[in-house]
Amino acid sequence: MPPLSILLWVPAACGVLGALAASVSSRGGSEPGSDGTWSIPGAAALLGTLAALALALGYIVDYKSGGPALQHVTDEVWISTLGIHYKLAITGLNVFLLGLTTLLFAVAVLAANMREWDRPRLFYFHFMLAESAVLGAFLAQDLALFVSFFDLMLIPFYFLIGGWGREPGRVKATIKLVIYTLVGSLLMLAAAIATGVLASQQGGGHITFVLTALHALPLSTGSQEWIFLFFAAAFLVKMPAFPLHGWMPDGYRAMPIEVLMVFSGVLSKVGAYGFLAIVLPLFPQATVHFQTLMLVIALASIIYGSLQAFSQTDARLIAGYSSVAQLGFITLGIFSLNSQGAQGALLQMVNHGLVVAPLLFIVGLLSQRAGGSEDVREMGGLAFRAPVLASLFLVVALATLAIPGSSNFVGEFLILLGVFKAKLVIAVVAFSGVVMASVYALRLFIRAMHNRVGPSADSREISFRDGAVLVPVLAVIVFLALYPQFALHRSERSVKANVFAAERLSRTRLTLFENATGYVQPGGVIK
Amino acid sequence: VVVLRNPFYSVLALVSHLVSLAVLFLLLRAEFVAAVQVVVYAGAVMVLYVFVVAYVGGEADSIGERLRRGAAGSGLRLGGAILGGAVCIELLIALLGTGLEAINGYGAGYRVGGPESRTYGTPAFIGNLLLTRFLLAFEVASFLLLIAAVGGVVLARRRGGLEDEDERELLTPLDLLRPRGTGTMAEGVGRRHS
Amino acid sequence: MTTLLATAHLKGPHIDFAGLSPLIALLGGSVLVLILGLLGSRWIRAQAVPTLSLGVLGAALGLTIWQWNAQKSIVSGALRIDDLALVLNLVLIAGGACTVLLAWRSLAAREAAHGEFHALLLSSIAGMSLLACAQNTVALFVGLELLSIPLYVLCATELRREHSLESGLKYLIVGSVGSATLLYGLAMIYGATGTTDFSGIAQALSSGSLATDPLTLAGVALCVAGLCFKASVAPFHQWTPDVYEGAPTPVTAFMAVTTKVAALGVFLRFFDVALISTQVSWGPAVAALAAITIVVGNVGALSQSSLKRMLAYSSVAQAGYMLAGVVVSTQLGVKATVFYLAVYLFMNMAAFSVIVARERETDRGDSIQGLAGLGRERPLLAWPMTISMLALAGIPATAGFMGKFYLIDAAVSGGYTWLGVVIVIGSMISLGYYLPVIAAMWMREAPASEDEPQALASPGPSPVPVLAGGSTELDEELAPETSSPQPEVLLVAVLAGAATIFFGIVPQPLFNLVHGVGSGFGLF
Amino acid sequence: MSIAWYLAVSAIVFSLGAIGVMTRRNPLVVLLCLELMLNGANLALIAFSRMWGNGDGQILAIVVMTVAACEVCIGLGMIVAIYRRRLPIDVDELRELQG
Amino acid sequence: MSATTYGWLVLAFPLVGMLAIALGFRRLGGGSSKAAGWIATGAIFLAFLASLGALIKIQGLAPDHRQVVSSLWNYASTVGVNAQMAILVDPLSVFMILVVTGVSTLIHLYSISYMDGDRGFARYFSYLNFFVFSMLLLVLAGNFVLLIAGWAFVGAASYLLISFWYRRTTATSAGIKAFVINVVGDVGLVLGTYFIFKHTGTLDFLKTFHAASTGAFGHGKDEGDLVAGCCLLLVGAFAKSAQIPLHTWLPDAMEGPTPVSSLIHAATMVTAGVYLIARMHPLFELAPAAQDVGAVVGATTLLVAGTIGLTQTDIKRVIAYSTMSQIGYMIMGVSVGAYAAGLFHLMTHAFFKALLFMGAGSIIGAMGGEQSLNKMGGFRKAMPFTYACFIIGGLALSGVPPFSGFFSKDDILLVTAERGGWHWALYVAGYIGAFLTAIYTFRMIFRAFHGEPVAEARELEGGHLHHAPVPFNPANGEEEDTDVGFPGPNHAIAERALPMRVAMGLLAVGAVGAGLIQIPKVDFVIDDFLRPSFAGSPLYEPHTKDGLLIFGLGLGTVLALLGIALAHRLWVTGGRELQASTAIRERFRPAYELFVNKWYFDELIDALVVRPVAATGMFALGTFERVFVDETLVGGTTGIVRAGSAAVRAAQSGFVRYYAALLVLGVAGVGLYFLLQV
Repeated sequence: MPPLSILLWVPAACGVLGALAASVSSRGGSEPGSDGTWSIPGAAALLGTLAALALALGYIVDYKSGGPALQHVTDEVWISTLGIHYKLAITGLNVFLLGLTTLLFAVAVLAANMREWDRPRLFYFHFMLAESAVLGAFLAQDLALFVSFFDLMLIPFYFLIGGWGREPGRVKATIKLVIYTLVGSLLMLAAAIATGVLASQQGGGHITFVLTALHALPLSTGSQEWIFLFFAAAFLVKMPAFPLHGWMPDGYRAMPIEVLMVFSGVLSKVGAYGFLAIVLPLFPQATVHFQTLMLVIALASIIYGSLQAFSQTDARLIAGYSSVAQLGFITLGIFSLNSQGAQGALLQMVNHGLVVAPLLFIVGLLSQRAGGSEDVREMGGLAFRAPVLASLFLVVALATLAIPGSSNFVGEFLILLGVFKAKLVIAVVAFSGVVMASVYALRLFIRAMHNRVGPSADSREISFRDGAVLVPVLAVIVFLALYPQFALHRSERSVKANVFAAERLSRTRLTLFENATGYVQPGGVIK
Repeated sequence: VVVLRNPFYSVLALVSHLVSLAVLFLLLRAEFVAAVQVVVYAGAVMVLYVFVVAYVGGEADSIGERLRRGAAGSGLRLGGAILGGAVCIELLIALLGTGLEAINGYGAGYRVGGPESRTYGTPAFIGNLLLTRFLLAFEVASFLLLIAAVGGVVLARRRGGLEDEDERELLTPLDLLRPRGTGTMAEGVGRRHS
Repeated sequence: MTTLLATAHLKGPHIDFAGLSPLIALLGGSVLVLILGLLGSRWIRAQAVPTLSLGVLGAALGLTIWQWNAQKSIVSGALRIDDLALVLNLVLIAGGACTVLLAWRSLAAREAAHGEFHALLLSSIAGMSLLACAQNTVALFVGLELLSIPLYVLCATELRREHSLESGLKYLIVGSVGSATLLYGLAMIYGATGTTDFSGIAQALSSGSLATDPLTLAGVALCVAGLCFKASVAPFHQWTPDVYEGAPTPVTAFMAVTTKVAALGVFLRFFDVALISTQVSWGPAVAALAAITIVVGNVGALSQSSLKRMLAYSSVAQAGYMLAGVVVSTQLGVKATVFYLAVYLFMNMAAFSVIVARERETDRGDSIQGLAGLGRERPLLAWPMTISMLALAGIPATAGFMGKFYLIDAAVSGGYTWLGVVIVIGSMISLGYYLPVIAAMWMREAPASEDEPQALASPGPSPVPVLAGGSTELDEELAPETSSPQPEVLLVAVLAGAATIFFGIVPQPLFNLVHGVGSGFGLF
Repeated sequence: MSIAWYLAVSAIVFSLGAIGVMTRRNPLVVLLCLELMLNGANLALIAFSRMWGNGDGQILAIVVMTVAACEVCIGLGMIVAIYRRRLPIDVDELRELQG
Repeated sequence: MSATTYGWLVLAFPLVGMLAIALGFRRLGGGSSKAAGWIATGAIFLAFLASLGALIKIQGLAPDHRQVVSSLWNYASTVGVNAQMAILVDPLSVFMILVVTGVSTLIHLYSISYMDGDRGFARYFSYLNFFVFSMLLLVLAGNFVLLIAGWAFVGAASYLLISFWYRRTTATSAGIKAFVINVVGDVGLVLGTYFIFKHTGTLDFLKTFHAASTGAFGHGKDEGDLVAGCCLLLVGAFAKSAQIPLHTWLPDAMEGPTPVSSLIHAATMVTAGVYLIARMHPLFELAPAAQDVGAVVGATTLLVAGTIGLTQTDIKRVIAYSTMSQIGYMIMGVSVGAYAAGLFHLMTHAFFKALLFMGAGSIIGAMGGEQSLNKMGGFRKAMPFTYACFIIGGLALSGVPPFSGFFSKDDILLVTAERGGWHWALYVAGYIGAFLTAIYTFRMIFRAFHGEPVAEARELEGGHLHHAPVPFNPANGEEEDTDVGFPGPNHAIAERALPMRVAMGLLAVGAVGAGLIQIPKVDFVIDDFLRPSFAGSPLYEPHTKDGLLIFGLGLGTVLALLGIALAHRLWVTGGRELQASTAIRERFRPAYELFVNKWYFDELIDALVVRPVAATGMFALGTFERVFVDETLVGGTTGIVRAGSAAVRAAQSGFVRYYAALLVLGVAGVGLYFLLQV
């Protein structure tokens, strides 16, 4: 396989090249992307995303679940003075998230190509930059590098939303969103630097931010705790988790649907991924110390998100709040602090990304058929003239509510099993979220597809291109539903290794499982 | 200086203050400094002041004005006085509270004795220092005067579109400045401008 | 200089002209420029003078580089030439060069008959570099004044603009109070230690109970106040916004960058060398000041309508950030501060050059709304502005991020973690005013018709004098300038922006540059 | 008279100058008050220089005088310019820039 | 081919059928061609044949090797969880797939005619196949994960079919209601699984049972976790099998097409709970407390449902409530250990209840979509075949010998009685239920077929099938919008459609004769066949007490006949105007109100769960989000910052003297600080 840097920078490069090509070419890159003719930047972007997707699939196939924890490592010294390395690697944690990212970006760009954009060169440039940044955040094996990409991610989206978002309140919502999320990220920046510095001070060595090196230099519990809180702030805001989701409604309303697909599908995962890949192994004591707090926050997110989701009438926000709830589940799994929960959380990250993106895209399609409105009260009875759309939507909806037999269910099953082990009561309460999920998912489906025909509804079948956007994602959903083990066995070892420290610390709390067979493998598997 | 209403009087008060200060300098056996004080300050600079005051007409800020200026100004007066007092007290505490017993003595000159103390404060002494240890400061200071002259010119020069009567008023003070301007270039430049 | 040469052969000290050469170049250059400006024709004044001053700066630059990693005290210990001094010189000269370019066609330069303008500029730079390597209090004070006095004038050069004059006078008055304070502080320290040499002071303070003597401490306090004033640290920052807004934009750019450089340079030297043994007492105080500054600056910058004013507040905040490097008084801290200073140059120059360009193009001056639609109309201006805003906000892949990173690193490893946190909180707040600027450029359309100032919240000060009628000949003298393309301004903008990005991605060269700056000090 | 007295005087002078700057509105007078502050400092310098018996203080004092002269020059220049602009000679009237 | 291969085939056929129809629905066309219907029926029939194959194979094995597991691939086995894509073929599952595929085939056949002309024809059959697939997956699942998957799939299928006519708001709301309640059941199931997994550490059925028998839960009975787990499993069973209090979705589910009601909500899906308990018997036998819960709930349900059935007027709902009560019998049976009897009743009930629904469908067709008993009457001559089927089904339901229901029901009650102790109460309840059953069943039959023929009936006798002038929704009478097909524009009745007649006929045969395969003291087909699945169960032995047996049979017969007689007295000889029944209604007004309002269960759930949650949601949406999230968190912080900004700008007054003053103030402050250092 080629080095990871290629995967990382191909999208951005294509964005730039597309812009340049368009600006030199006679067409000026401002051709409409609609009705079959591709704008140069759009085409370039599509190529880039597809290339990245191909690479990512290659890495997934090539991943050796028995191999070392870090595979395809790229390790260059970036800034020797600060001990920052440009270190990328594939781990069991990020390999599928890479696949998810590239896939969603590919379909989002495809979807974007169906519309005519003002200033297409800039648009696709930012879009591709965003993909590179997200990939970087997933790939980075150096804390400072991760933080850099984590912050950088937001900037292209700032431009995308602010420049091409929907009135009203586009700019305001954008600034709110970016500030809100960057606040967390900056706190994390301070925390990250502190981590590097304090760790190296205790280790007595030269300052370093390489994760593997930091694992070897545990921090004192005291500093771990505030650092943990800062990291948590960043990740919880990004997810978003209740009550830090204040930016979400406005932001979701303002985003163009194609941008929203990737934003909601991928960016929220970075937060969860950060918890799993950074926080748990680096700050085990603090993690255990704040476990209950985090679990409660997650629970609140689940319940609050679900409540909102089945009270909302704006289809987007239904999707948005549903992802608040879903990410609540993911957080729950991570902070169950055992391998079942974490494993489920990881799987659920992929699943949720796979589910929410097509859901949002469908919302877009629905609004096209409901006279531009995204209010479910305007919709209704759309199924009859669009059976294919209806059935695709149905599959997505069922996957959203994690119907058993879907991969989402396997994820939730593992998550809740983990929580069940850790905190029985919380697991029991969390199940109410499962029930409510069925309510809001079906409510959305019924309000849009069934019942009497809505006032301004004018239903029609989806176009071939729409299908081209939806079908690949659904194919992956179905595949994972049939064979989740495909993802699970690749991630198992990394997950165990990452939760190992925290799990061992929290083991003292859960005595009631000591006798249980099958799990609590002494020592776990740590490389 | 501070309380007098009419700027002109203030200037005169300042002159007297400077002279008395020069006396103190003498008492501190800083002959050269004292001399400079008298010549330059009390002489040149203050003349400059007088001219400008005369030029712009130092109108006193009358009671009425003060009332018109309203509470803010008066409040500031009070506050300013208080602040100044506070600073003064702090400084006194600092200066007198110091552990250095020397400040209660009469200065090094008497104790040390020897040749150094005899030449202390004389122009030779100063010049010596100026040309050796503080050569740089000396040069730069002279250059500073040049710059100041240029600046003054830049600021007060006549310009198109601005009516003005005699700009001579401004330039004379510059000439007055010149004699003690060590930087000879300052003269030339100043001239060419005028 | 003549006197210098005259006295050189008699019993004066050994003078290392090599070490002194940059300074000499600057001072002499300013005189040359001045003279050149005097001999007549308009063309010479408008074109040759700036060129010459660029040449002078180039010479100084060359000499500085020639002096590279020298470690010596010259002119009988009045100055010290070391990496710190040289690096700061580089920054200063670069800043000066940018300013010259920005001022090339500016009204201010014309008003102050180019020669004088540039002469003042150069001498001010000289003062700064003097300050940067001052080694005793006398040189310090002189350098400070040599820095300030030309600036007072420069601020006031656009005499037709009331704002300009006002800012000049304010700067003069408050500035003089500041320097008087500093002077008194110096006096007290002198009184406490009996010497004016930094090394001597350090020596005296390190011995015995002098470090906690009220006299010393009061002196330190007054020095802190005076220098904080120069570095526009809250609560001594108040002159900053007014002066920045009022002064001609090129001058503002100059002040914004170089005064910070000089002030922090002397901060580093004076406090981390001379007063290092009182660090226990001034460390916390300065840290507190830094925190206050960060908060005040960032908070004040919110909801400003004038870009210059906003940048003024932001520069206050930045000063707070940089103080953090001083506070910790470690090698790392010194490096971080200097690094940030260098970065700060690029970021601000990019922003200010864009403002200069805009001021000349539109009548909407420096108002933020005036930038609406810039991304569509003039991407070449919009990008540098965007980059600089992002960099000032400390976004990754910009030099600003690296600078903050380094500063926080220094703060944390110096035991001032809370200060690091304050820094990030400050940059959170700062997002609140940097992002809207970007939004204005990229996300808002330019108002349909330019001739509707009421559409704007507050039209900024206009270069054409609105009050005290600018004469007709002046106007047609202005006419060709207003709409002319400004290659040099664009150059500055693009270069600075590019540098910001470049050093954000490949900062190592800059790190290597500042690597040695702390070495001169007795810090660990 | 011990040095302390001189110092006391200098402190008082300095503070008086400060008060003046804060309270007076006529820029001329403000400049005068600045002079006062500088002179206060000067006195302290001379006194200390006497106390230590070395000349540094005096040198600094001379430099200060130069500086003072320069400041006066600039200040007066500005005042004249302001006067030319027919603006009121009152620092409180100069508050276009604020907020 | 081994038994498991047949098992996989059984799963494969419906799946293939579903996919074929779903993908090719355009070519298969809507109502015009019936290709979709035939494909679907064929698929299910092949599945039926495959189940027969499995039956033969399984019988070919030695009795103690009749539990065969086959795993296709590794579904999800990680971090201690082991879930294979595995099926378990044993007599129990074979028995179930036989019933399911058999009845399903007939109902598919019936549907071909019944749904004829519906514009969702192809969609209907793909749904129906999907349902059958899910049901088979449920019963064949070899571990909890697959069980839960099938469990949820049947729920989804039932949702889809209930809201099949999705322009009816009543249908969609009924559908979501059913689905949500089923999800509650799933949750119970999952949680129960956790409790069991916690101790056994495996998800595989056989491993679990083995672990349980070898004391994974400790060796006593009623271990806390086990009881909790079993009770939670019961929750799942109750939700699926419409037991109190999770039964409210079943009557509403009658919104679906009638064949759907007959297949899903009578014959197969709703009996999944019974299957579950039977499947989990090794666990339940270790947790008698849970068993008792199941038994009591079952008994309660059969009584309550019976009483409600007495008062309903919607013909389908009457049958639905009778279904509830019959399942109550089964649940009670399997909970007290009458596994064979319970499953036996499951089978017979599948026959006669499906038959009754089909008949009901036929009548509804004749009524042009009308379902209310009040509007029916006198179809005896108009629809002889339907009438006959109804009679047969009714007799079987009421348990009149020798019809099938007679044997199975009495078998359950017999075993219950043998448990002795307080189980006698259940025994009595069972017989009261039987009496009620007879009454409401024949109330329905008499009111529909006897008495004066109504207009539609006469029309039909006249040889013309009535059609409603405008199609309308029988539930709320609102007019349909017609671009989606609704209960066929051309209504089908058994008398006219051969497939329907065939299906009903075959079921009628089953309803009559199915009881004969297990007659007390004569033959024990079911017992013997199922024994391997229940090997080692202490409760699984043939009955002994003959006296009790005879008494039970007699009592059952008498009560059934009494009930029929009473119904005849009230609704036939009672005269056309039903004075008699009206009099009784007036006599027991409160009871009537209680029954006719279904014991206010809907209102109760509404008040306890739905309204509070919805209210909270609206609060969160309307108030909380704005006040707390936006104003307090976001607005609060920004407000503070803005205030600070205002303050700073106010300080920036523009008075240079203020600046100087502040400067001096700063000096004073700093100086003070430093002096304090001394």
